[in-house]
Order: sequence, then C-alpha cells, then structure tokens
Amino acid sequence: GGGPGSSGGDFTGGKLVLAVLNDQTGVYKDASGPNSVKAVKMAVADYKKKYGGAAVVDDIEVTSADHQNKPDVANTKAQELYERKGADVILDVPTSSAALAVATQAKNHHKVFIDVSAATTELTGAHCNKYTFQWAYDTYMLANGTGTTVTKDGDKNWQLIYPDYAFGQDMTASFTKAIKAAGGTVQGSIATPFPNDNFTTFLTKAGSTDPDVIGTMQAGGDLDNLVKQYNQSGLKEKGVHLAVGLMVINDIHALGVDQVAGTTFTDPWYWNFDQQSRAWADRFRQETGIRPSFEQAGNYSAALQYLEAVQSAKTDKADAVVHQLEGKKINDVFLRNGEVRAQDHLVVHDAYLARVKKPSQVKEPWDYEDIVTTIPAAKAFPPAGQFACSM
Amino acid sequence: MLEVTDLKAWYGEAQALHGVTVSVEKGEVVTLVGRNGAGKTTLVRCLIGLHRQVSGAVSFLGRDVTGVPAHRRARAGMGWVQDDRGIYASLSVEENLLLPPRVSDRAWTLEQVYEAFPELAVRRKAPGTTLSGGEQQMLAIARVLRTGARLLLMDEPSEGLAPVVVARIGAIIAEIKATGVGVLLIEQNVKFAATVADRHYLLSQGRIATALDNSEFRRREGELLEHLGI
Amino acid sequence: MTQSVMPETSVTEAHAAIAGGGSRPRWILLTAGLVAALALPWLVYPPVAMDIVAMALFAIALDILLGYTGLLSFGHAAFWGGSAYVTGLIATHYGVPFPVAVVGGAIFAMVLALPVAYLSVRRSGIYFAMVTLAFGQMVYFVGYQWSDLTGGENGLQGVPRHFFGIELVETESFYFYYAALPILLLGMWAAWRIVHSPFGRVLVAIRDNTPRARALGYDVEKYKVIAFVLSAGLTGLAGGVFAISHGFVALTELEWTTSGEVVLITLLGGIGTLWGGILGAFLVVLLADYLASSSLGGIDLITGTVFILVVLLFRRGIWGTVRHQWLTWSQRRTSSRRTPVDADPAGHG
Amino acid sequence: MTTSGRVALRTQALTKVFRGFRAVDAVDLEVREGGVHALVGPNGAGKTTLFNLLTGFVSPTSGTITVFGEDVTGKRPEQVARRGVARSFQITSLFENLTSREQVELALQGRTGQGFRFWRTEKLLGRHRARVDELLAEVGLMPLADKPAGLLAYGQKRALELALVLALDPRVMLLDEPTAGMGIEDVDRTIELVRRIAAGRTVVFVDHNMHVVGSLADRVTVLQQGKVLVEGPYAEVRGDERVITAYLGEADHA
Amino acid sequence: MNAVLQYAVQGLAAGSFYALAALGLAVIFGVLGVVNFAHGAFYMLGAVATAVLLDTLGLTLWWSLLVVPALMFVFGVVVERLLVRWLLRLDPLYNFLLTFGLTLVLVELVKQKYGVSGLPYQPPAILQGRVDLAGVVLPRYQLFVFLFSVTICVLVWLLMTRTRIGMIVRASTEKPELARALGINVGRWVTPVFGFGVALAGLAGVLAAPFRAITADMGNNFVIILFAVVVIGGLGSIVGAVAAGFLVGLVEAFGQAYAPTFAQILIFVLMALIILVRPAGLFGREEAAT
Ligand SMILES: Nc1ncnc2c1ncn2[C@@H]1O[C@H](COP(=O)(O)OP(=O)(O)OP(=O)(O)O)[C@@H](O)[C@H]1O
Ligand SMILES: Nc1ncnc2c1ncn2[C@@H]1O[C@H](COP(=O)(O)OP(=O)(O)OP(=O)(O)O)[C@@H](O)[C@H]1O
Ligand SMILES: [Mg+2]
Ligand SMILES: [Mg+2]
Repeated sequence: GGGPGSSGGDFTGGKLVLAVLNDQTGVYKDASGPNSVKAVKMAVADYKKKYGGAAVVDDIEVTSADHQNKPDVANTKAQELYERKGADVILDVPTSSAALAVATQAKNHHKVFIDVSAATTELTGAHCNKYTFQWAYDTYMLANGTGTTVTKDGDKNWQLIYPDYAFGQDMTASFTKAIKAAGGTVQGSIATPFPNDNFTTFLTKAGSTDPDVIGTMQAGGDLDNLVKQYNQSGLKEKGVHLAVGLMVINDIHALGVDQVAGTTFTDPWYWNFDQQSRAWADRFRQETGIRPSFEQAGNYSAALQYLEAVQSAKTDKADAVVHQLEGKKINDVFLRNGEVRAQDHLVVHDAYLARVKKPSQVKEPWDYEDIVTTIPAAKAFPPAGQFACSM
Repeated sequence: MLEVTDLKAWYGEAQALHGVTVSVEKGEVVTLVGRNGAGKTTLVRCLIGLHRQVSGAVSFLGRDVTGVPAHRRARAGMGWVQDDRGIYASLSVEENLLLPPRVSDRAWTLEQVYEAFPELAVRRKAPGTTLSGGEQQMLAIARVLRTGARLLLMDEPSEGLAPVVVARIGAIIAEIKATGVGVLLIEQNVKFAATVADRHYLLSQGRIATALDNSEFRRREGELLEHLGI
Repeated sequence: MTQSVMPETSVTEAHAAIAGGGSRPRWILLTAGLVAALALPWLVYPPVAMDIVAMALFAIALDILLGYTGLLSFGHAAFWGGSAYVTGLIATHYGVPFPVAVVGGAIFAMVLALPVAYLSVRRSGIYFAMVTLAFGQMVYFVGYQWSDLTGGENGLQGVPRHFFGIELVETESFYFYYAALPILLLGMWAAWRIVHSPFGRVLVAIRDNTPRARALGYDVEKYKVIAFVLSAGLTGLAGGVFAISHGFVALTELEWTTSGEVVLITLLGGIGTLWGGILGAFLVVLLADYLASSSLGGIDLITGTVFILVVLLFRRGIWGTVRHQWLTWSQRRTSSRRTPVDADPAGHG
Repeated sequence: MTTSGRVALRTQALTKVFRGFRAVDAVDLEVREGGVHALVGPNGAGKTTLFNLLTGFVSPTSGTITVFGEDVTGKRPEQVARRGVARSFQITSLFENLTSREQVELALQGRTGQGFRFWRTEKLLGRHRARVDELLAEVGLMPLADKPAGLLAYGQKRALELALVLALDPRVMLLDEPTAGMGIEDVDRTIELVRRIAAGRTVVFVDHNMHVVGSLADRVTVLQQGKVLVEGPYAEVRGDERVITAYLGEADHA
Repeated sequence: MNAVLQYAVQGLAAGSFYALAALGLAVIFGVLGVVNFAHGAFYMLGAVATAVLLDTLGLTLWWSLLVVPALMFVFGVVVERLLVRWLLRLDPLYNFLLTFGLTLVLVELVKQKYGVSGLPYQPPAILQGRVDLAGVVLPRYQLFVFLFSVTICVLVWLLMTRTRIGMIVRASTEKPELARALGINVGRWVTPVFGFGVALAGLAGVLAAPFRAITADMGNNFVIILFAVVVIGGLGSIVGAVAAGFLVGLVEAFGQAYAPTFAQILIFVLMALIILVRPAGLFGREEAAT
C-alpha cells in the first residue's frame, strides 16, 4: 500500500526506508557490521507484529551500505541513501569521522540520523544538529564510569596511555576529570602513535612511577597489542592493575579471557545482564549464530524506537518524527531508564561497570562479564550543556 | 658430434634463419663468419636451446636434442660462451668459475684456469662484473672450460681482447681441440679464424652462403673479406 | 638497464605510444570523450560522476610518472590528500570561490612534492616505489598528528562550496559537476601537453636509458623532479576538486591504500596510455560504489583479485589492449601494401 | 692533423680505487686541442674507467681533471657533457623506443634548454630537421631514420652511437671502442667517418684494433694496470719492447 | 641508565621482527628480483596460523616455530607457482603490484574467515615473566625473541654466502637464461627460495603471536616499515636488512621513549637522511654506470 493518503499517513514514495550505514568489512565488522542489519530487521518485524493492521505504514524497507570505515565513502553513501534510496533514517555509522560526515548530510537533507556505534562527544556537542541522535554511548560515559569506580575502589594513582587522536584525547580528558573528582591522581598520561603494535616502551615508562593502575584508551587491535605486552611486562606481578577505556565483547573474545581476566571497564549493555536481555540475545543468536554486542542491541533499540516515533507522528517527515523522539522516556531491551535528551539529542540510560571473568568462571561461549555496578543514567552521561551544543 | 639440419628460426614474424645445415666433428674447430646481423648469434642460441621459435633438427652426440631444455643440453656436454659474456655481478670471479656443474672429467681445475689466466687469479674475490670487458671475456671462456664440455659454442670470444690474449685463446683452442673437443666459433676477426679453424661456414642473411676448408679460406681471404663487408 | 614498465609492448608499439600528432581517430575520440564527460551525471549519481572524473585526472597525472618517466610512485596519496586538506582549509577559512581554493591546493601539492621528489629521484625502479611509499606514509602521519589543523581522525568537516553565490552550484551536486568539470579537463589537457612536448620526449629518453641521457647533457634528476612536481600538481588539482565535491576531507585520502587504488586505475586503464586512466577510473569507482551498496562485501577481495588478474593476464590494460589491436590491424594493412623489399629487417639500405 | 698549442684535456695524478683495487693509478694525461689520441692497453688496464672518470660517470678517488683549463673534477656527467665533452659507450647504449631521428633530435636539443619546455609541442623539435638529416646521412642511417633503435642491427646501432656523439657538436669526443663488433667494411667506413669529424675537434678513443689505431691516432697512450706505460706517436709506440710484450704480442702486428 | 638499557632491549626485540621479516624480503628480492608487498600479509598469516593451530590442534609455540614456517613455505611455493612465476621475466614493478593485490585478497580472506577482532593466543608459561640481568629487569619473551632471531639471521647469512646453494640461487636470479645454458635447472631453485622467504616472514609472525594482536590487519603497517628497513639497509643486502631491522627497532623504541609524537615519523626521517647521504643504503652496492 502506501502513497499519500493511504492508511491515513504521509510517506514519501509510500514506504518507510531504514538504512544501516556501517562497516561491513573492516575493524568494526564483528561488533556491528552485517549483524546490525539483522538486528534492525528484527526491530521491523517486532514493530509489525505489535501493530499489525494498525501500523501507519506497512511497506518498510531495510537497506544497508558499507562505508568501509572511510569517511568519504560514508559521506557519498549517506547522500545517496537520502537522495536516491529514499532513506528516512540512517542508523549505526561507526567511526567518529564517518559519523560526523553523515551528521552533516542529515542536517543538509533534513533527514534523521541515529548514531549507535560512534563514541565522539562532538555528535552531541559542537557538531550537534536537529536531526542527529546519539543512541548508545560516548567517550565521556566510558571514561567517567571506569575512572570514578576504579579510583573509589582504591586504585588512586593512575598512569594513562592513550592513542594520540581525537578519541584517545577525549577519553583521557574525561578520565582525568573523573579520577580527580573521585580523589585520585593522574601521575602521567602518555600519548602513543596509532595504530601501533609495540607498547613495551610506553608500558615501561608508565610503570616507572609505580602507579596503582594503568588506564589504557587503546581500542581494537591496539588494545589487544597492549594487553599482551602488559601481561609480559611483569607489571601485573608488581601489582600494577590495568583498566580499559573502551572494550567491546569482541575484544575479550579476541584476546582470550585469560589475558584480560579481572580487567574493569564500562559497558553500555551486556547480553547476559538480566532475563530480558538474555531472552533477546537468544533470539538474536537464532538469527545470527552468535551473541549480540552492545552495538547490535543498540541498533535494534534505535530502529524500534524510531518506528514507534513514526507510528505516533503518522508520517516519515523528519521534523515530526524528531518532535516525537525529543524528550521521550524509553525502557526497552537496550535502554534502561532511557531518555532522549531534547537539548542535545544524547540518549542517556543506565550503564554498567563490568569486570572480565576468570576463565574458570566462564560457563558458556561469550559469557565473559560480571556486572559489578549499575551506573544510573543521570550519572553515567555528561550533563546537558557540557559540550556546547546549539542546534 | 653436432648435426644441424634445416634449422629455421623466427623472432615474432621476422625470420632470422632460413634453413641452416651445419655439422661439427670431434676434435674439429669450425668457424661461423658473417657480417653483423647475419644470424650467427641466433644460430648458437638455437643450438644451446635458449631460442624456442625454431623448426628443424639438432642432434648432439648421435642423439636428437630438438626440444630438450637448455640445462639438459649443457649437462650433455654443450658449453656456451655468450656474446655479451654473461658474467654474474652477484658472484665473485671465483664463484663464477665454481658455478657450472662438471659434465666430464675433462673439466679444468681452478689451478689450471688461474695458470692460463693469471689476470683472473688476482681478482678472484672481486664481484664478477667489476672486471674489465676483456677480463670478463676471459672469465666467460674459463668458466666454460671448467665444465669440461665436449662441444664449445663460442660467440665472438676474441672481441675486445688484447692481441696477446687473443693469441692465448688461440692456443687454448688448439689445446682442447687436441683432446677431442669440438668447437663452433663465431668470429669477425677473419685472421684469427684462419689461424685456429679447420673449416668455415659463411653465413649470410640467415643462410649458409659457402662452406670452405681452411686452405681454401686462406686463399680466398681477400675475396671473403670483401664479401663480408658488402 | 631499461626501467620501462611496458616490457610486454613491442618497440613499435611503445614508440606509437609516445608519438603525438593529430590524426582523425584522435579527434573523434576526443569529441566522444567530451560528450561522455558532459553526459556522465545524467547516467550515474552526480557525486559519483565527480569522483570518476577526479580519479581519472589523478590516474592520468600518475601516468606521467609511471608510463612516461618509468617511475612508479606509491605515495601519490600525499599530494592528493595534501591538496585536499589545503583546498578544504582555504575554502573554510577564506570563503573564496572553490576554483581558487583548488588552485591553492594544487600549488601546495607541488611545493610538498619538491623535497619528496628531490630525495626520491635519487633512486629508480622499485626503490623509487618504496621510497615514495615511505614518504607518503610520513605525510600521512603528519596529517594525522596535526589534528588542530586537519581534524586528525575526524577529518576536516564542513568544507563549503563557494561559487560566486550561485546557489544551484553550491548545493546541487549535479550543477556542481559542471562547474568543476572544466578544472579537471584543463588538467587532463595539461597532462597531454606535457607528454607531447620536448620535455616529454626527454622523459621517455630518461626512462629508456638514463646514463645515455646524461651523456647527452641532460640533467636527469632535474627532469625527474620537474616531472614529479608537475604530476603532483595535477594530482593536487584532482584532490582539491574531490575535497570540495565531498564537502570534507578524510585522513583516508592520505593513506597508502589511496596510492594503491590510483595505481590500480592506471594499470587497469593501461600504463603509458594517458587516456586509459579515464576508463580505469570509470570502472573502479563504479565497482566500488556498487559493492558498497550491495550486500556482497569484500571490496578488497574483488579489488585485489582484479589487481592480480590485470597484472597476470591483461598488462596492457584496457586502453593499451585496444591500441595494440588497432596497431596490429593497421600495421597488417600497411605491410600488405608494401613491397617485400622493405621487409628485410637487417638490411643496410 | 693540426694541433694547436692549447691543452684540451688534462689529468693530473688521476686515481680511482675500487675497494682497494687501483683501477686507474696516478695517470697524467695531456691531450692537445685538435689531436686524435688513442688509448690502448691490455684488458682491464683501466681505459673504460678512465673514460668514466673523464666524463663524470665515476668520481675520482684523487687527482684532477681539466677541460680547456677549467677544472671539472667531481662534476656530474651532464655537467661535463655541457662543457663540450661527449662520449660513446663501449656497450651500445641507445633509447630503444625512439627512432634514429628522434634520438638525434634529442641530442641536438640537449644543448638548447628546450627540454624543459613542457608547455610547447614537440613539433618544436622539427626545427633541427636539416641538421638531423645531415648527421644521419653522415653515418649512413638516412634510410632507417624512422625506425625505432630497438629494431636496428648491431652495426647500425654503433653508427647511431656516433651520430649522437656528433650531434652534441663536442669540442672533445671520447669514443670507447667505436669499431667493436663491426665487420671490416664498417670498420673502414667508421675510420673514414671519425677522420672526417675529427677535423677541428679533439678526439680520444679506445680500440683494440691496431689497424684503427694506426690509421687514426697521432698520439697513443698505452695503459697497463692503471698506469701509463708509454706515450708517443703510433709508430714509436708500436715498436716499443714493453708494449710488444705487454700488449701486442708477437702474433699480430696488423 | 636502567631505563635506557630496557629501552634498548625492547628496541632490539621489536627489531627482531623487522630483521627476520626483512631478511625474507631481501632473500626474495636478491634471488627473484621481486619486492614482495605481500610480506606483511605472510607475517600476518604466520601469526594467524599459530593461533589457529593452538586452538584446533593444541600445538604450542615450540611446535609452531617448526610447523608454521613449514606450512608457510608450502604456501609460498604455491603462490610462486601460481602467480609470481609468470611475471619474473618482466619489470619487478609488476610483481610488486601483483603482491599488492595478493595482500588485499589475503587480508580480506582472513577477515572473512576469522573476523576482524583478532584471535586469542596463550603463550607457554616458561616465556612469561621477567628475568633479572645485572640489575636490569627484562621481560623473558623479549629476550627470547631477540636471541632466536639473531640465530636465524646468522644461519641464513651463512647459507646464502657460504654454500653452493646460495651461489646457485644468486646466479639463477641474475641471469636465468645463462644459468640454464650452464647446466643449472633454474626453475628448480626459484620456487623454494620464494617459499623460504615467505617462511621467514611466517616465522616472524609466529614470534609475534604471543606478543601482538593477531588480526588480519597486523601486517599492513608492518610491511611499510619493512620497506623503510630495506631502503635503509640497502635492498638486496642480507646483512643490511638485518642490521637495519635492529636499527629501526632501536630508533622506534627510543623515539617512543623520548619523542613519542614523532616516533613513527622518525623512521622515515632516518630513511630520508640515508637516501641523502648514501642513496644505496647502509650496506647497498653503488649502482655502477657503464
Ligand atoms: N630479439 C630480437 N628481436 C627481433 N629481431 C632480432 C632479435 N635479435 C636478433 N634479431 C634479428 O635477427 C637477425 C640475426 O641477428 P643475430 O644477433 O643472430 O646476428 P649476428 O650474426 O650474431 O650479428 P652480430 O655479428 O652483430 O652479433 C638480425 O637481423 C637481428 O636484427
Ligand atoms: N665499478 C667497478 N668496481 C670495481 N672494480 C671495477 C669497476 N669498474 C672497473 N673495475 C676494475 O677496474 C679495472 C679496469 O677496468 P676497465 O673497464 O677500465 O678496463 P679496460 O681497460 O676498459 O679493459 P677492456 O679493454 O677489457 O674494456 C678492471 O680490473 C676492473 O675489474
Ligand atoms: Mg652476434
Ligand atoms: Mg673497456
């Protein structure tokens, strides 16, 4: 069906198009990639099941594109998705540079963009705009959770090692703030090249001041390198702990639990947190064969809530949908105590301080995390206005 | 020991040899003379098995070797002295000499080589191509003697050599000829050819123009020179 | 001795490649090419069309070095990306019409190329490729570290497209295409001019036999440096337009994969053909675009396979193959008309 | 041959050591303007190396080289070439993909600085046409003018080498074995040619063919193991006992 | 002082990877004239194979040090037979481009098979921890890597310069036609040499498995540094490759220690300097003009 007037809605081309733009081949392929597309399809199915004949639109298309982690490709693809493929919303978009480029396109085209996998605070700060939302997490949240909790637990003296680019610098700034606020000290912060496969020198340097803990902002393969070299450096035996700024479940899987057992980090979502999450994770496994990452769950949530907003707005017109989303309080499988903050379009929700299990505690594949504390939504994210967003 | 029948060779569409028939007997030195571009080098490359666009038959020591790959022909006893010498830059002089496998017990020892070419003994550790042009020529000749080949195919071995050395090469050719080795010698230097060879083929535009024995060759030297020059 | 990268082509053909002249087929081709360039944004998505033409000029610029000077630069991303950043910065901070910014970027690329060229031309052949690769990487790291200026990982966002206040050009990619096309066509013409100039002749001579060129009194290094800088300038022109077209500049423009991609384009089109770059760019950009929206995945798998297949089976590239067929055909035609007397290759006349 | 009083080429204590091996050892050479000077000597005596030194292809370990009084020690090949010193190569060295005509054009252009004009059309080169034809005719290559050098026979390539050297209109010509690998007829023609072009120029050449040396040279330097063994007029040198034992041998006095 | 010594050891350990891999690169170049862009990918495959073998067959590091190079040798032989060999007669740039394409394919295949996040690896306990050497506390594994790679480098050098095999191999590369005419079956040697070079890259990969992230992309940057290494050392020089490998490791370590922002650029600056003063590299032969 579709077309203006039919089923009382107002949809361009008579249909609603959800586009997932992400990395289908590169470093983010495992954490988001093709399985995020499947998660979005699950959301569409759930929406249709829930509303049945009452749905304001029944022709819903899910399309996807690979940005290969190249921002220029993301840029062209976003344009094409909005202009040619009739996309009403673009979802996911890992890699900060790509996400920022897509945000600009969303602004220019007056179409919705819900970012799930990029962490930069610029999306809801300096580069925020009316059509862009940040759904899952940001660097502030990662740093703040871990920095505060670990310091309070007694590791007061920190050394920070961070990759010398925007993400790492953001993280380090946020960590430093959080640590100081919790009564700890940062003895030094060491910038490293990126990518880098040799951290031995940096670890030696960091260890030279006898800190309680070394905080690393490395991600992905670099994190993997650093952890291995940390384990061999003998720092562990000396009692210097390791805290990690950003770790996704795939990283733990890649390193092997034994390499990172006991490490604490902040997680926006964990599949085995409670019954609700687990039930959804079971469904997800039926679709894909593996357990979901927080990005994949985030995409499900973003797509589902977007559809809900469309249902209320009865149109795919971006301004109406945005209006529905702004200020909305949400509870779903991903967002607990969630709220789409109207001021900057950051979606705040509960976050979790996780600790990697010991190999002996692992009961099933992907059963890697103990959730130590829940950080309430209000504390987990930066207060509104922290990053100077004006829409 | 070498029978070549109706050999034709091409470079792409251009034919370089138009049915060449030659033979070399044991202990015989045969020269191939002809002006530049007549096809002498091409013929020799066909014989050693490096030029593949050919038709005709080559038999060596009574066996048909048409289609046999180059390294097997070499092992069967053909030795080649390349016209541009073919010295290895990445090997020292001595390594250049040690490189080829021995194919018969006629093979020269290193001592014999150094005795015949003291120039090489002095430079034995030097990288091959740092030798002078003429020294490289000596090395190329010495290298093939090291194998003990039964048939030598020498492409202008006297080119660029000092007259004394040319004379020495002549003596060496005479010496190995006496041990039953056959030599097919490409020569521009007609005087030299006349002093060492038993028979001569005159190659012209890819064809054998004349076959002469040495006495006739000497007699008609002037006429030949003229022919070669035309 | 020769560092020619066209060992497959016969001497006659290599010679035909450098012979200039204005025969009739060339004019027909030029007209056809121009029509195709004008029609392109009607046929493919305009931003993609822009990418095609920009990459085409990039490949042509590379071919000046690769095909005509015998130098494989594996670090041309430095000039492409370098110019993209400078163009972007000029456009952002000075609000000048974009062609001015693009020219600024191209000049920067040439300035940047000068020291790189000065050092790299001390080596030739495969060494040159490695040295340029390393320098390209160095520029990448600078772009990466200097994030105050370049935006580092995030890239340079929000590059404006000023064009004398003509709104259509500034917002619609379709009209922007026609505004930017002349710059790129001019670049291609310049490449053609360079190759078919006395200077181009010397380049070929240097490619074929460097010591001999020296003995004739040519300052080989100087020629190589100039060729390098000119090539970088044209590359910069293309990179600048690319930056404006996209409205932002990403660090990937400086990565070695970009250098590799343009080599692939040149190779696919045909090394030493100049125009082959256009065909190569057309195919590669469209293929990448197609793969990005298809659910096939594995762009690198396909790119890599194309690379391997072209190198193994299809070294002349598309344009080179067409030209080869053409030459073989026309040669056969002329030689059948000739008298057999001419056919003796060794004859001193 | 007219030799004026001026010294065209002079080396003083010129030495080249390759990893401890003295290829050229304290050579003092003096070539007068207008002279035809032959350099002979056993293989490996250092003749080509001396040429390489004189033309800047190899830089000397010690010693000096002057061309018409100007010190060119350590200058690069193109710089030496632009001072009027042209060389041919012992091993043929041409631009395989260019025609004979184009190569000669290129050589002629070398002196004009046109080479840097990347904005002009190559038709510019047409202005050398007359001179090109003249040079090609001189070496007998006119009929093959439009054939790429890669397709020429060896002898023809050698002739083209000479044409290239001539095109530079050099004051000093260094010819490394100009007749190597040539048939008798070609050798004689080349002798004629060199004699003709030598008029008003200074020529230094290397050749193992005593016939060539005898017909052309008015002075001969014999090198041995990098050192000058004898120097003098041809007739004098060929009679020298040391030269006979070291180089000529008893067999061949052609 | 202590710190300086530590950095030095760390630099030498990092250099060990470069030295081993660059050695393979140099051998392949020396013999086939091929600059193998896929060397980084082969290094990656070595590490991936090590992880996979531990995971599936339980092969420990010690076994992997033997088995993986053998497997990589076979793989190299296949690559040479199938691809590289057809281009050997041509300009080396073609093989450079071929191996570039091959890199893209290999990396992508590994990504598709094993994902992008990397593979876990558990090194043997004996190599864990630290040793005290005259007051300097050093990670055991780094010491092991250093000693192991020095040993291999010396053995390879002896093989190439002191044995008949080395001689034949060098001759076959330089003038294959002539070598055949001298009675050497050239085709028989080229393939194993390529395999050998690949095995060396694979060996570096094995050593990297306990020490570095095992991801499909781990060779991408590595190979670029390798190129800088061989330019510095002089391409085709075996000694040069090894020496420059360790040198670059040291420069990297001290750069990271004292000028972290410039650590990566430093290597390329070093390379630029070398090109300026010694274009042929530290141990390279000057290209003679004839
Ligand atoms: N690679 C090649 N491609 C095409 N033609 C060739 C090739 N090599 C040689 N020819 C041609 O084949 C013919 C014979 O050449 P070849 O080298 O056998 O002559 P040659 O008698 O050895 O001459 P020279 O005395 O100069 O060495 C010549 O006309 C030459 O032009
Ligand atoms: N690049 C180099 N490196 C090392 N040694 C060299 C180099 N070039 C030449 N030599 C050595 O210098 C000596 C002189 O060589 P050169 O080529 O000058 O001799 P030549 O007199 O021209 O001999 P020919 O008449 O045989 O050509 C030789 O012994 C040679 O080995
Ligand atoms: Mg010949
Ligand atoms: Mg010489």
